Amino acid sequence: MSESVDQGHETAETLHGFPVTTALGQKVVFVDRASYVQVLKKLADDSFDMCVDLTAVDYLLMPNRAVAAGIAPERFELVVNLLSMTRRERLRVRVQVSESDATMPSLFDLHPGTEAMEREVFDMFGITFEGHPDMTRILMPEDWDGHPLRKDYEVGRIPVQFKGAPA
Amino acid sequence: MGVVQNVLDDGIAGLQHNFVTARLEDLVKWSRSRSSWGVTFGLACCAIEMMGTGAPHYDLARFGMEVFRASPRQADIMIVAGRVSQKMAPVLRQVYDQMMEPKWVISMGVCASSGGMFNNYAIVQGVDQIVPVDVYAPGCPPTPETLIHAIETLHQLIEDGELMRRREANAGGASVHLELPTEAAASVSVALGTK
Amino acid sequence: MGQYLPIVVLTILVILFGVLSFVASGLLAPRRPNTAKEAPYECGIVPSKEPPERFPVSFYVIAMLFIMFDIEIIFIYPYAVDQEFLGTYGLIEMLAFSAVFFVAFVYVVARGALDWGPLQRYKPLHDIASAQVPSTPNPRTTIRRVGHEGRRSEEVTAA
Amino acid sequence: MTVLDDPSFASAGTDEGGQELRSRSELTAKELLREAGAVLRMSESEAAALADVQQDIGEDQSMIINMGPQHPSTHGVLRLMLELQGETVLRCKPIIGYLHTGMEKTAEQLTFMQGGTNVTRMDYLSPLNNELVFSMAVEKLLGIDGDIPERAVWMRMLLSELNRMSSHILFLATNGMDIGAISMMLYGWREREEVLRFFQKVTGLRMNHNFIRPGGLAADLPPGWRDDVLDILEMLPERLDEYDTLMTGQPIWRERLQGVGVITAREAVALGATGPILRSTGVPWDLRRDMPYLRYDEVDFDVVVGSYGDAYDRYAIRLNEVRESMRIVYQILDKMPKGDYRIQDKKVTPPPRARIDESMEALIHHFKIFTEGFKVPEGEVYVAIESPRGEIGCYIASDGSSKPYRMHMRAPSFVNIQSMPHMMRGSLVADAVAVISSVDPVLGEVDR
Repeated sequence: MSESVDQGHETAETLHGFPVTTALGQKVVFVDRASYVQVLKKLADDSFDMCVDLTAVDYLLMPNRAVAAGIAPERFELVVNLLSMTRRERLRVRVQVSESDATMPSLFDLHPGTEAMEREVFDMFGITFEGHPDMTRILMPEDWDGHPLRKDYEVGRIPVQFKGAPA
Repeated sequence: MGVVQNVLDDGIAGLQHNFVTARLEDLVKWSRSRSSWGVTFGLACCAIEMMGTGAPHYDLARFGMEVFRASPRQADIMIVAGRVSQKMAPVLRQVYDQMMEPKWVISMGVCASSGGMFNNYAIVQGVDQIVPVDVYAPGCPPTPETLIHAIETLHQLIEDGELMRRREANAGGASVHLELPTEAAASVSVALGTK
Repeated sequence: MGQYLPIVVLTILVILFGVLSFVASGLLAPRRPNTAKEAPYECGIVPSKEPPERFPVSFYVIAMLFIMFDIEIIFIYPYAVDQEFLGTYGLIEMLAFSAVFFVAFVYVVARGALDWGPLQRYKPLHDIASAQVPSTPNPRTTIRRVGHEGRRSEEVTAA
Repeated sequence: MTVLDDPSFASAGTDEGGQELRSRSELTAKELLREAGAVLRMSESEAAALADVQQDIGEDQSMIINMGPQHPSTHGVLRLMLELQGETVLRCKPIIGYLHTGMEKTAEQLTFMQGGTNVTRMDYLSPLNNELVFSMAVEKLLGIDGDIPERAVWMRMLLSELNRMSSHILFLATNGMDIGAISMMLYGWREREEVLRFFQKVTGLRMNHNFIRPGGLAADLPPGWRDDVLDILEMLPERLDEYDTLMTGQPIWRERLQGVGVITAREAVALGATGPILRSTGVPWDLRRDMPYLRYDEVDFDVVVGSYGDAYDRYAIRLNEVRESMRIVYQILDKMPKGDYRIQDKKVTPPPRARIDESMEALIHHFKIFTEGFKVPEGEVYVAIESPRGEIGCYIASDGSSKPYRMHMRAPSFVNIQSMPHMMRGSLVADAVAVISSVDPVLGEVDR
């Protein structure tokens, strides 16, 4: 399951064959897109059965961020928070999603709770999920164009009229 | 002839203002301002303060707003309590249109009045772009006292407003645009019930 | 003739009041129709398609029952006014009259037209609960079960 | 031509096309089973058991109506599209987004110091819990979560528990009113005013306090706060017994709530529901006990658990959680240490107001912190605490500047709402209202 492979000076721990880092005391595993659902299925059988949160981050303005060794940082990143109630432990799964084909397999069959979260990620970032039963917008009106939480989508601020207000 | 036609078209507002109809006008205005019911349009945090105002401690029933009617058909005042999102704007307009005349709108809280602290793509920057607003209640959320002050201002507005000589201009309800006086000095003299 | 005068005056007043209030509200109300006001109120949403006219039969049964018992009460009123004049004969007559309705009521209840009550389901709560979380990490907190008041005994399936 | 005089503005805008419930004829059998079965991965046997809600009724037998955004019993602007056959709910689809405020986008424009004002408006029934989870996440990023002064930690626990009590009391009020005990609304608000008055005295505001900030609290407790809390704690017990006699003891109340909105533990875990919904199914999972934060491991309290997973259990859980919170607050009163209410680390805490007049550096330091904000090292963190509605989590990814690069709040109501269709399947419309009320969603944190 999680073997410690001695790589150079620090032991790079891997989980199901994917590099694991600890961010501020929290275990984070970097999974690639292909085996995303299988790894989560293995994790679910291994007591990480509650998918607490699924969200995405647009790293357009932060290309060279701290990523585990051997992972090519892409523009989008899917962040899945898993919780194991028996072991009282949390695990964060980070998956790189390239900008060109922003599609991911859906987790709906494994964790039905992620149906709404995936719709929100689609609504806010434009990442579509194959196999999702109802891939439509959830927060924005149906005829809204653009995905608001992307970094290239401006805030939509109406300039305030008082003197010297920031533009 | 003229008067009968006016009454048929505009109801009581069709009559000309003269000494005969003056007393009738006062009676109608008094009854409208003393028993105006609000339509429940609670959106966000201001809705909790609106419910708090309706609750026993601040008790809106003292001002005739005994109950918040859910259906717009039986309501007179629409208190827009909370931030109005882009998706909610057409619904707000639909409920406002479905309210019966005479109807008034109180924009409760800075989010409803001007978009408040959320100056972004999702919030309509001010409800007066959608519905004609009569009184703006500042605050985030306005304490129940501020809301009662706004409601009393509106009641005073109803009592002073003209009923008989309504201008043809505003086809909508009796939507008289009026903001709370900004400078603190000229505080609105709210005559509670006395003429 | 004299004794009927109050009734006549009363009926005239009643009719007058009814017609007057009906006509006055029709006349004096400002008429400013717009499409939204005519549309049915659907919680703020503009209805896209017409609601179907067909309604399940259970509403109809309830309406019929109401009318039936309403009429029964209307007949009991004159009996109540002249109760001592009619004596036991009137009482028996009234009881027979009510018995006829009661038979209909028993039939309807037996056929189950009235048990609309909340659909209560008791799902098998196999004890995933205790298997899930091992002994408490914090000895100071205990687990307290609530919600047992008034539970019918056979539904207690959880551990 | 503003919208004022454009009559077609409303009609064009309110239908949400793809997001709405599609009528029966447009669905394939598999989709219909999924929507009627409401989401869950079911074994064939359970799917067959589902036959009690017959699938083959004709198109005109059922009616799709809106329990729409402006509805007295949807606790805000939740829109439920229900497919009804007479009074029985066949399918239900929650449509949300009517209060979407773009808070996560706004959070990326505000510095960490200002973040609290934005976050506190998400769950407006327990604003202090939002601020607490945001502040704890920022402190963990800064690496100072270990050395927050004792008094600040205990004050945070006190305010969080009092906020849990005021939120649960409001639940009891609205739950009573939704089921028909209108007077419950009056009693509930009468108690809640006491707690709000205490908050106004401590934080200056009745709601949206922005009082718990990264690094500690905005101010110290006012003198005489101890007997204010004691007044609340003495007044509440007999009021809660009053609720017991008004509600728990009544057969009508039990008849309306028992067996309604049932969810099993496996379904709750699969749907990700947390808080009173998860505990009502018998799973004793409470973050304050299982993954303790602040000083919850030094305080003894009970985790209240139900065993049937229905609306009555959730009501009983929340009513008893108010009693547990009172027990915790009593222990906090004894253990409240002296000391400063905010970390003295210069980087995070602005200098006290008095010193600004004397020294120039303090003024510059004060100016820099409040305008530009403090820098947070690069990294990402996810912190979760137990809010009255379930696990509220704050995920922050920071890029080393003074503004969060991405701030996402895991809202418990957002996930709990997705379990509503499952609870409502096959029940009556009146039970649908009871289910919405027992889930107790707050639309501010659902739509963010």
